[in-house]
Amino acid sequence: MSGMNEYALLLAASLNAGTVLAIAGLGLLINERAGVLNLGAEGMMLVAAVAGFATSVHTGNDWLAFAAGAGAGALMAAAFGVLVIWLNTNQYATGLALSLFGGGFSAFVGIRYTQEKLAERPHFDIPVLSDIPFIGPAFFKQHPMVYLTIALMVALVWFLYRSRAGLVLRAVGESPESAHALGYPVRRIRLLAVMAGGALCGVAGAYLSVIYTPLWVEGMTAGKGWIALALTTFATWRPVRVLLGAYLFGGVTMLQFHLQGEGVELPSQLLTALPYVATIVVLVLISRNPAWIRANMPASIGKPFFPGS
Amino acid sequence: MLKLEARPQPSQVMSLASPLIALVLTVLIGIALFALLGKDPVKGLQVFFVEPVKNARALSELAVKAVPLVLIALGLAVCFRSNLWNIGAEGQFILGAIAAGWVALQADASSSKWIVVAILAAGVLGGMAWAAITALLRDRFNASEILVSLMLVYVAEMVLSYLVYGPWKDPQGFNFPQTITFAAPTKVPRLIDGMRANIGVLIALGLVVAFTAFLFRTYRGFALQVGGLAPAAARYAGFSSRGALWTALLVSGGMAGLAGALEAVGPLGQLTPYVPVGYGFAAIIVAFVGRLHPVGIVFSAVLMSMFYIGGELAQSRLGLPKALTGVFQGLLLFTLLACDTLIAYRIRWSAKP
Amino acid sequence: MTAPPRLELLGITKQYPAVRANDGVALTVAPGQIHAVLGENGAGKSTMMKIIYGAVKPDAGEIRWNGQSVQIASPAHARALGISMVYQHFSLFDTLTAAENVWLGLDKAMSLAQVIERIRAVAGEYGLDVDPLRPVHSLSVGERQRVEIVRALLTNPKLLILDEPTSVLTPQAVEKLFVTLRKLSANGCSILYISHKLDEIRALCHHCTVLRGGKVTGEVDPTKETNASLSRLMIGAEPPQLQHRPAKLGEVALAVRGLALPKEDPFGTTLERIGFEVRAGEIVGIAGVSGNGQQELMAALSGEDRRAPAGSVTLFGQDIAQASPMARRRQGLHFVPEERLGRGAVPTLSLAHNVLLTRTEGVNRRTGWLDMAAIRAQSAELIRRFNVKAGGPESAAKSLSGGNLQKYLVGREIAANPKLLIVSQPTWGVDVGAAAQIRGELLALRDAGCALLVVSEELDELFEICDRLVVIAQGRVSPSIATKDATIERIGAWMSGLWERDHVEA
Amino acid sequence: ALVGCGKKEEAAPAAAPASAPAAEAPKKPEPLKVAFAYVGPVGDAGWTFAHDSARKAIEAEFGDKIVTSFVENVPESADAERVMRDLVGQGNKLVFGTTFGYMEPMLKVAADTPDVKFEHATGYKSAPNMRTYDSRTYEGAYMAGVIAGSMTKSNTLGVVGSIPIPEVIRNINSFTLGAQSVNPKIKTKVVWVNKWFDPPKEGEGAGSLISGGADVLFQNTDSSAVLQKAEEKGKFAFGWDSDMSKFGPNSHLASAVINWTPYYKKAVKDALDGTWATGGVWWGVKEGAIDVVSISDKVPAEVKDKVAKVKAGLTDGSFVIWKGPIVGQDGKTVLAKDAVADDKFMSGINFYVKGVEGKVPSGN
Ligand SMILES: Nc1ncnc2c1ncn2[C@@H]1O[C@H](COP(=O)(O)OP(=O)(O)OP(=O)(O)O)[C@@H](O)[C@H]1O
Ligand SMILES: Nc1ncnc2c1ncn2[C@@H]1O[C@H](COP(=O)(O)OP(=O)(O)OP(=O)(O)O)[C@@H](O)[C@H]1O
Ligand SMILES: [Mg+2]
Ligand SMILES: [Mg+2]
Repeated sequence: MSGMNEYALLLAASLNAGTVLAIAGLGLLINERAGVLNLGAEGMMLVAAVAGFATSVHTGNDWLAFAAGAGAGALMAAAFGVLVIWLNTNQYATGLALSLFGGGFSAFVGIRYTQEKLAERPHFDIPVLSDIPFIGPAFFKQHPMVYLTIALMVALVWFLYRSRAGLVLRAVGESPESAHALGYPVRRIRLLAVMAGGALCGVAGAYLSVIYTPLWVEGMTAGKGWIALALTTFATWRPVRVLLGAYLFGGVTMLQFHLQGEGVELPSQLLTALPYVATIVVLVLISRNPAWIRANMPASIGKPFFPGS
Repeated sequence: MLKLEARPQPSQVMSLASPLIALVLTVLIGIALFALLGKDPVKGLQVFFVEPVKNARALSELAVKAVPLVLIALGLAVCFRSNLWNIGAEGQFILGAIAAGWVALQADASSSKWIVVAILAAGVLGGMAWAAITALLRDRFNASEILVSLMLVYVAEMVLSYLVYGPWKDPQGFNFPQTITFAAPTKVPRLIDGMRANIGVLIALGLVVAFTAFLFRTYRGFALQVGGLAPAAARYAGFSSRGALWTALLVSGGMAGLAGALEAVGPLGQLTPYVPVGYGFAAIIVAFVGRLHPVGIVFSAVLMSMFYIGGELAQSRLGLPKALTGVFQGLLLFTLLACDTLIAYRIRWSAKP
Repeated sequence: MTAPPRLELLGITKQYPAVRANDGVALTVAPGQIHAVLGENGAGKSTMMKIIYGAVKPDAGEIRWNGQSVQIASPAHARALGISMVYQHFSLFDTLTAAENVWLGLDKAMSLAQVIERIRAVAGEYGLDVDPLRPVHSLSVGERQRVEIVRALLTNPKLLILDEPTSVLTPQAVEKLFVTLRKLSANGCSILYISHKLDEIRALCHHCTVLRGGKVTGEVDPTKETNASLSRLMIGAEPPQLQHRPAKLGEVALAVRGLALPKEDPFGTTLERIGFEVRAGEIVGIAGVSGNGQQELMAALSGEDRRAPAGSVTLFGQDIAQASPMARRRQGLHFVPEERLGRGAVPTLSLAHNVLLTRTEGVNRRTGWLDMAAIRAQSAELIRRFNVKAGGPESAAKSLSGGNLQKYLVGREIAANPKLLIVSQPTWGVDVGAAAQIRGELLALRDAGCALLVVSEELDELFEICDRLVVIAQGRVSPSIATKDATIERIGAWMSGLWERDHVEA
Repeated sequence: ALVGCGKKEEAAPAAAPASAPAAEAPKKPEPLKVAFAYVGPVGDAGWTFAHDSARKAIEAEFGDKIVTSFVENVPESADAERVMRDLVGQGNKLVFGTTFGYMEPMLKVAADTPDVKFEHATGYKSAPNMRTYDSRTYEGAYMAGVIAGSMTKSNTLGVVGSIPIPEVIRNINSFTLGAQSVNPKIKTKVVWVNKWFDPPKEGEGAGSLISGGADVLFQNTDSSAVLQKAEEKGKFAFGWDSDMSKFGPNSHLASAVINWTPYYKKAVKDALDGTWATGGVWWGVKEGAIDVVSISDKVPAEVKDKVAKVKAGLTDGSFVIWKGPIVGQDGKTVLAKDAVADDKFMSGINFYVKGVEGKVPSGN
């Protein structure tokens, strides 16, 4: 009996672990669709994590904490955006700078929160559904953010492929020159996309520190921002795949612990490295077909755009 | 409002002045920050800019910190100039230390002094081998080198961890995760007795000259950079992009590996799980602040090391938290990137929006 | 009182850092008028159009629309007024469908379904065949232009601006376009029509404004002018005449046989069974509408793409199908690509450094060491010999104007004394004087016994300098025809891929 | 983990307190400068936090007789030596290094500065002016085990292990032995995060143990993440190193704490009195270095009594945790009946006792 239940809980934990990555990944997908690559995800998530945590400490309201995280992420992204979009600085270097700065800055402002503890929060059960055997514990006892993330994915699919604004966003990422010629404010659109990406990375960071762990510790993202960046590539910039990839990664993370708990005879270091190795393997499998990548990749990604008028 | 206007010609003056402006801005922000934290800004600046260079021992310590940064950043400069984004130098550093450590473990008290050469060579090869994985996956499968090299950092940490907890553990070490202390002949010769700076300083300076010559005086170096500046032009000229990919990644991997080797048989003298301390990541900033130029890299590595050491000193002297170092480093890179805009663009005041 | 003109420009001035692109320009367009704007490269035509379309803000001057003074703030504003524009360089999005591309150019809150419906309606009315659901990258150049025009028409324009619309069309497609434009004009829509092609202007337009150096230098009725008189207005002189000597044919320099290459890029063209020859001492021209495999063929010949089947490309009998560009250059094959910045030259590097892309005289063969003094001297010599206007060998490549950089790059390859020179679009975007100089250099090279292969989309240019012509269409190459036996009509028909029917004598 | 060696070193002659004359010369003695090098941030709520609490305690105790300072986040790398040297250069005469990885650098610096006293936590090498100290954390683990064994319903306990060194393995075993002393059916599952301090990972590890059926968790990592995960999932867990009860109002059963204050007081006193001598100590419940605190009201009184009895036994020496018969995971006896493990045995524990599942990572 516990066997079944165990797998249900493993699934539930994988969904939860994947949620942090999914929110950030979906955010990064937005700005990459507009042609901007922001390697600063890790830094934005960290600053947002401390902002969210501090907000939760002071207000006790998780939703305000998410909003604070989103705000912090968007602000960091805006700084990045202004440098990259208006001052034409190198996107790679600026993103790296954002990561480094975010790591240091969050540690610095977070010092006084390292001992803090957040208020109690209720358990999240969806009535009736959570009582279904297996399915209930696997899917219906999650924090609302887990479901919101799925809703976000659906909304993003609708936005990108069904709405005119999404079409404009894709057009800007495809050919900023053409979009500019048609009179679209390319740089403003890109800035908005970058800020949206930052905001979602911020929500992901806040979720990490407020719900997932829930603690503030310096450097607590431990590479999650980078994995979220990897997700967009191996999802070939499709929202559904970002979500599935995130869950897959969450699953591998939890699976390695599960295997350890089951006493599998492999060096624990190997198991710890498993999620990273899995990322590489999936990345290789996806990237193998360059035509596929090129057909899906926003053509202007990483390239500067400087309107000549 | 302010408008950017492309300069017909990049400004020579600005390309020299921009790092200085960036540094001044960072210092100004630093002063504001110290004042905000209620610390004496003069004392704060002193801790960061004077104490780390105040005497021979301080300079030696500065060198210990700066040498790995210079070595790794030199390799990264070649990589970045070739438009390859190896951000996994940390992993290559670890593998260099592991390979060097393996050779060092073979030595005993009777080994020749020259084993150091074999150790350093092993470090270079170890770093290259790790970078070669990235190169291979990029070459064969088109997998993003940014992500692969980065993921391999985590894997490298686990490889090191596996070795020092397992097969390479010191049998006399009460099961602590460490190898034996390497035999005496493996020690990299020091420059001055009693100070930790070793011949790594000379190696690094020699390589600065070599890399300057390679990048700016050889056809190979020229070809690599064309690949970075204008890939289509490189294809047109017939400069192999695969060649550039492999060269750049192997060179940068080898340099990171060399740094790892020097660290393992230099100040450490054994392998522990704590070999990696983030040099591979810091070197990325060093490379950019040094404008991807070998000589600039020396300056920026020294500056970066002053920040690190100053950050430690600020704790025991001023009671400031360590995180300040990261804030400073990030700010410096930001302001530098922003100031670099002035090289290619000029700022104009335009009446119309 | 007659109705006010549709559009009136008064004293429009636009200063760029390096040039005054428009200098006190005046222009008047009547309703239903097809108004040509003529001028050499860089005369300021596109700038003026962008000002009308709200994409560029003038520094001074006034725009009147139907007699009312207006400030056109943006393309969206222009479209709202009833001004539409088809750009010189298309503003389409490759991965989006035709309908989505059109939708992006509309301001009204129309749904995509309605847009598709309207496209079909307009396409029917003006004979513009467009499948709204196809992704743009799968369309031919002519079809893409139709998408652009449909997009412009769906806004119900009162003024349609077409910037060099025919430079990418076959002569037949040009005819079809003219039919559409005349229909529009008859319906009261004014058209601003930019072109360098004097014949077209005389055939289509009611009125013509000539620009030179940003200033209006004349207004004429083109139907009453000759090509020579228009040319005088445009550049102040008639273009210099080229000297033609009879060809002294030598051995076969380049032989292409059974060259087939699957496309590498999903948006590219697959080459099929290509075969032709170029002999020493002759110039062979490749005509064709862009996007029919020229790029792919050039890459296979230059060595940038080395997947050609062994034996399919030979140079003086040697198989070079899979040789590197460097190996090909060592054997005497030099190539000038159509993109100057970014391919022919590295924009940020100095002219001297750019010599090194194809020339290795300044490189020590054994050590790979660069002799910068020698390289600078080499660069200075090129600048002198080919009359390049540049600051010197240390100037960055991107600081040169298009024509001057092209002279430098062609010069770089000519000075290497090639046995076979392949040139893609030798005078694209180059003004008449420089173009004549470059063409003269190419002919001189031919007379010296070099084999030349020239790819161009400008038929006039090919007719002017080539001894024989082949046509490339849909990745296939036609049999060759001696230039003296060819006519524009015939080559035009071949450009649509229809040479099987009449290749008898070729 | 130090002890086998410490014994040996005790034979070495105590170094003459070189600083004694300096301390006598001036009328008003200069305050003793005491410095601490920490491996983590002072706010980790675990290991470094516990050390820093003790630092504050001695500051309060000795007042203006001493001045303390610290450097946090000192990597166990080449940087450690520089930091030590700088602390010495700043005039500190008593320097504490609080992690194993400082052993080699401290030895080097100690050799060059004979007038400075070095105190190294958890290591096994010493010098005339460098001694080692550690605490018997396994005693806390055992007492936590007693509580865990009584509180589990599933008879499955879970441990989030940091890094597979003997100290941690010993703690896992002791925890299991404690649980088995009240409930022989106990099984213990272990996951390793390979980090001392990585809260998200610790939480993930805890989550996987819970989904694996464990209902009481224990950890040897430095944050409160495991406790908080248990809180979220409605399971039980313990605090470690410091009192973490506030992080799990419902889940917290007790905190096994280390109290470094008694030792730090002794060390400072030794240095002030000029009685400082090298050696090595391993303090536990008896010396007041280890305790179990904040036992939850949910724990029945009789279990609390049992814990109190264990504590009393450890204090007066009447009770020994590692006393045979103890059977290894594979069923072989590792400690014969009535045999008492000496410190050498203890520091070499690299096996699981019966009841712990899985395999010791890279054990040989
Ligand atoms: N954004 C810009 N910044 C600076 N200079 C510009 C810019 N756009 C155009 N120019 C310059 O203004 C002049 C006029 O350019 P314009 O594009 O209007 O010429 P054109 O008549 O359309 O030429 P073509 O026949 O080549 O299309 C040229 O010298 C050009 O280099
Ligand atoms: N977009 C641009 N931004 C900045 N400067 C430009 C731009 N385009 C052109 N220029 C500058 O304007 C000048 C004229 O360039 P352009 O290529 O239009 O010359 P041109 O008149 O067409 O000459 P040519 O006949 O030789 O092609 C050059 O110095 C060039 O550097
Ligand atoms: Mg021009
Ligand atoms: Mg134009």
